[in-house]
Amino acid sequence: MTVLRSLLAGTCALALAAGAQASDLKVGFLSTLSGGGAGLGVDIRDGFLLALGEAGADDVEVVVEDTQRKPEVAVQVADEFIQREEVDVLTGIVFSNIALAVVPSAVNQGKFYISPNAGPSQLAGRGCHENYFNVAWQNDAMHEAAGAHANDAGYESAFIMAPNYPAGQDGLTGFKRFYEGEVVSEVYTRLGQTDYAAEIAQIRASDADVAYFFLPGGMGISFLKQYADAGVDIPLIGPGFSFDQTILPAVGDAAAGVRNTSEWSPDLDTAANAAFVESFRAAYDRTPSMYAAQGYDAAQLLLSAMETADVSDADAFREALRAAEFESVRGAFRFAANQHPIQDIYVREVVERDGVWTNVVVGPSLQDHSDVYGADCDL
Amino acid sequence: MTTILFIEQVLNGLQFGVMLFLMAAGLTLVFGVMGLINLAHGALYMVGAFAAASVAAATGSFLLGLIASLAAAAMAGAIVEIVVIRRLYRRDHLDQVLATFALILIFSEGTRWLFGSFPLYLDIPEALSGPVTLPGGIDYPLYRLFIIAVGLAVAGFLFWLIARTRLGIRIRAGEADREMIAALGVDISKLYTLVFALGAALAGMAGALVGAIQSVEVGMGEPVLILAFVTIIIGGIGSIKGAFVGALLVGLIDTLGRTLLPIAFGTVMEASAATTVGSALASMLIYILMAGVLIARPQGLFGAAA
Amino acid sequence: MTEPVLEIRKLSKSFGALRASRDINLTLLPGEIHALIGPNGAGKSTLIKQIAGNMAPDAGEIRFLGRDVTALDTVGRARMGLGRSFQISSVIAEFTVLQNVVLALQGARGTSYHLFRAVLKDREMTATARAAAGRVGLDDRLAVRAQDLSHGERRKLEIAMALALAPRAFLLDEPMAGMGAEGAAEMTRLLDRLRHEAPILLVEHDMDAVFSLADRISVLDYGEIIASGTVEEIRADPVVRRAYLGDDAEAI
Amino acid sequence: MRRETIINAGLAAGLLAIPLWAHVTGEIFTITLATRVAILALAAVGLNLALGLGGLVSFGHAAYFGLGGYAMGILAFHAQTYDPIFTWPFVFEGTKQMLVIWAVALVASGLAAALIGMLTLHTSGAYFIMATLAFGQMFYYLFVSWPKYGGEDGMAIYVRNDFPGLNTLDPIQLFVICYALLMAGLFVSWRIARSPFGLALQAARQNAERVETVGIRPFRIRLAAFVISGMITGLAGALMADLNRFVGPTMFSWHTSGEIMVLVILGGVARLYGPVAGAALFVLLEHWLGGVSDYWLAFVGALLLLVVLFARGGLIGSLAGREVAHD
Repeated sequence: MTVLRSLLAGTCALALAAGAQASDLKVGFLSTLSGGGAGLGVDIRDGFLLALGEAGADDVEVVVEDTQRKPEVAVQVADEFIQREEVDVLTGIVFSNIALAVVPSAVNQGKFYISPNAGPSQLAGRGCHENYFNVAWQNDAMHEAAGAHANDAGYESAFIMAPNYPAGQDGLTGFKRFYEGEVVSEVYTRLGQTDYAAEIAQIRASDADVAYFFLPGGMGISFLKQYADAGVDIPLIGPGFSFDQTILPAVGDAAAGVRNTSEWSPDLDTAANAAFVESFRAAYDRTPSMYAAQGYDAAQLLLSAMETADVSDADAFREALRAAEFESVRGAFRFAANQHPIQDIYVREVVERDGVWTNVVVGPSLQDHSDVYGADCDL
Repeated sequence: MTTILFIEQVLNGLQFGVMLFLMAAGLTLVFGVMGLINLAHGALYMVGAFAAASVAAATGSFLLGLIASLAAAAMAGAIVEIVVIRRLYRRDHLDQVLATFALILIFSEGTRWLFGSFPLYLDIPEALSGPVTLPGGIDYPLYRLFIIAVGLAVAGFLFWLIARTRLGIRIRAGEADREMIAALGVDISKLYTLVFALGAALAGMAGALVGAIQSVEVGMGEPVLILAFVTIIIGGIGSIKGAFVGALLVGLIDTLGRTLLPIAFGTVMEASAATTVGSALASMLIYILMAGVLIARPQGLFGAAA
Repeated sequence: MTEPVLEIRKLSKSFGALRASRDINLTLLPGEIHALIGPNGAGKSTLIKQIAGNMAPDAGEIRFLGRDVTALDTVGRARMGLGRSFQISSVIAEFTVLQNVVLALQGARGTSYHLFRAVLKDREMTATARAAAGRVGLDDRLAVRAQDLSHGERRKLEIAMALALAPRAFLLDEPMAGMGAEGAAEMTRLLDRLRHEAPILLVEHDMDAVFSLADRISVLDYGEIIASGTVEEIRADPVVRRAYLGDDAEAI
Repeated sequence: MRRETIINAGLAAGLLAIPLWAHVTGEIFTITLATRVAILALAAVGLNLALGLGGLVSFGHAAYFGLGGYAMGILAFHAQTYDPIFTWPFVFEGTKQMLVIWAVALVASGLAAALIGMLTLHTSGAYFIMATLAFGQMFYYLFVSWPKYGGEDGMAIYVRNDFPGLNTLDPIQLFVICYALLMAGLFVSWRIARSPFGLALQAARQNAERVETVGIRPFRIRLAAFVISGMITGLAGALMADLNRFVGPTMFSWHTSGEIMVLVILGGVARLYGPVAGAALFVLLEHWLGGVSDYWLAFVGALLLLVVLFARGGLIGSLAGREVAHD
């Protein structure tokens, strides 16, 4: 098992100096930090640690470990966190499948889990749990917002495409839930596929008003480059994942002007966000991604709860988390009954700014949006 | 499906196949001459893509990037051959597999250490970007046509190299009998390094060419490596001709299967189920083809009988 | 007249333009040693491979124990009782002498799919294997690995393995190859005794051995049997003298 | 006593004693690690049978490991939903009983090994390696794109399966189950190595032509060994799924095949306890090296390279010296 341990540098010393405080909290941060998808985990971690560092949180100890994007490794890491490190809170997971492998067992053992990314429908609906808090989004949110945006933009027919895996199928379902036009074709690609010539040919032939695609990570990079080169004049829209700061520099102008949906954007006009983007750039010398923002908010949520309750009193701590008394970088934020966000989802556009490809907010897509699965949750 | 779309998909399959050929040719050459099975071939593909991306970013020239990919992959190949591979020729396949598996880990993590965890940017050069209109009114990306042309040119070059040049004679002699060629006074270890570097350069070039239209990231070589193996099994180990035919078969079947199967299933079942089943089956098509070849001709289509 | 144990009828095999076997007819009768001689490249190895089942003939028929075995593979022919030794010693290098012979025994008995019985704890089996090893004079080398044996001992081990099959016919490919005069003499005595066990089709270069052992000799040249007969007939045959024995004829 | 025998006994005793001691002192995680060692070792025992005795360099054993895992996942999933797996030709219900799950895992992985073996065992050398690798990868793609059983997400089984008379949620009891199965696997492979079958298998590795001439078909012997090998690895897969309470398609990935093979090599090919030594070393390395650097896998690669180049007997080989003839 990977034991990548990064105790917050100064934190440790400070905690020793101050003696053991009553509100000491131990966080197990498990994330994808090596191999494919490592960029996302690294951003979540950096955002998370940035918030703790800014707050001078000397009573929080963080243990960081890599899951290599393998669910079975993640399960081992979680076992270690719970059995050996005896952490109070777990967080950090990037991918839904890993969350599904780790979260149910962790929360059943009385640990808190705060999701900084990944909101599988199972955990929002029947599988919701009082110790599970999602500070990012339910998986469908951005797809639903994209469906709504497609209506607003007046697209009457859509070609939709996603990888053939559960998140992909959920994504297209989410899009269709809000989209009112005609879906002319629904295509599932292979997970990890790198060549989209065949699909692009189908898009060209479909004559749809818009093509909606959900291809996270490297798949999105490949698709966007190839789509731009193919010279198809059907406009694209996508969820924020495919246009995130972690991949935009690798896509370059191939993504210029594409509309996408996200709960956050680096130019989002809130005071908290401006401060976050500036200090993230100062600390890490790059523009933060949505993932970094979510990691930052996860830490803020944790800190806000610690101010009013001690983690040793689980019920009080849970109430404190539920209150979500923190200033989210995305603006208004509160939890629905199933402890998933109620938040605004924005439409963004990819632009080049100061030599860096990034997103700017165009306008809201869905306001005070929450997921449909909460109805099945007994909380 | 219209005829135009079908022709476009055939071109796509051809382009994919030609790319696979560049990978498979290096693998099969190294196997044919040295009897070595090299799992790290995919890592050399990645090296080529990263070299191209970083040089292109620094100089702004895709051509320089492409040259850098050839040079970097060939150099990495030569170093690996001299430091590690050379000790493995007399070993069994198990040792070769493990050592080259170890090399994958080292290359992947080393690249991550050098370039970070984020994908790199590499774009199609201005002159080759955008679609062209082919006879029959098909809009097709110029760059993909360029890849097909490069792949065919490399194939032609390899056939010429093997059949007509002194190096080719030595390569063929090396395949036939290592001791004989040593007896002829050819410096066998230099020949091996050269062949290995040649295979590596082909992989590196494939990585750079594909990197311009895909994501340049760590681990990008592994799916291609598996497909190259399938290609070689179908074509026959050690045969350049086999690699060529196998690569085109795999490229065409995979591409056409992906588009045609869901449509075919759509005629007998409900649309979204058809896409799921069709896609699942399409991802297995080439393996089914491989199984068929293994049953009918275990030595591959162009392999020498065992 | 007795039925031949092994009978080869009009066997032909070509490699491109090279006709390695041309219409070969050959019989092996009970109790005899039938020697097959011929210069290098005459097609002896090709013929042996076809008889043993490693190579399929282009035309012709091979009958063993009265049955057409042309379509049967090596394993099938071995199971019927064709005991073979190789031109270049072929034993299981990392196995001991005893393990090698036991392997042959279990092949003959078809017990190779027993998963849980300790093979070397089977007393009857090891006793039989010891006896076979004893027959070739390897009884004091049972625990030695085959790779550590001398060349001559490995040749004997091959014979022991063939013996363990309780064969109905032996197919021995140059058992004396590479042996010194003393070893060859010892092997000659051994083969002389073996013929009572089962008839031997013997391919051999050692002419002393051939002439002292063989009941009949067939001469192969350019893939063709150019003469066949008793030792005396072959010695006297002018075609053989010219084609094969050449200048050495006087020496015989 | 031979030195290797002493080392083996030490490994067996150590693997039992450490978790028992950890149980007494409450170091639960150590027990989990030991359980992982036992399960990985069992998977490698399976591969070692094909690889070590038979010389069959299978780079596709992840297929059996994954099938074993999914046998557990699918049975437990249907037990959770009360929906039979199939109703024709007979009704087949899901179950939470480990014994039934193991039986299904053995049958499924055995059938897959038989099928893949029949297709690939006619080839040899590099062909065999590449073909097994490719077929393993085929299973990966199949399960990734099969939405019913979680696709790429895999399936989480929230409650561990039952074993009669034991509480499987208790780490030490689960460990004992896995340890007992590892010992059973080692016993089977020890008996096989000494059986007529084992003799024929090892002979076929060294000299297949000779084996044919004594009337044994190497193909059938190898196929049988391949099937047994796959079954043992499949059983380990079912156990791993129960330890993790999760199955996912990464169990099928070729990295898993590579890892199982690395275990065998680190420990020592064809050594009875090689897989145990290899698994223990691997788990410890993961633990130690992981703390050294983000790029710890590069160090694993370097170590593996050194072992392959310079220490071919693996851990047991270095400690026990040259293998002696089986007596």
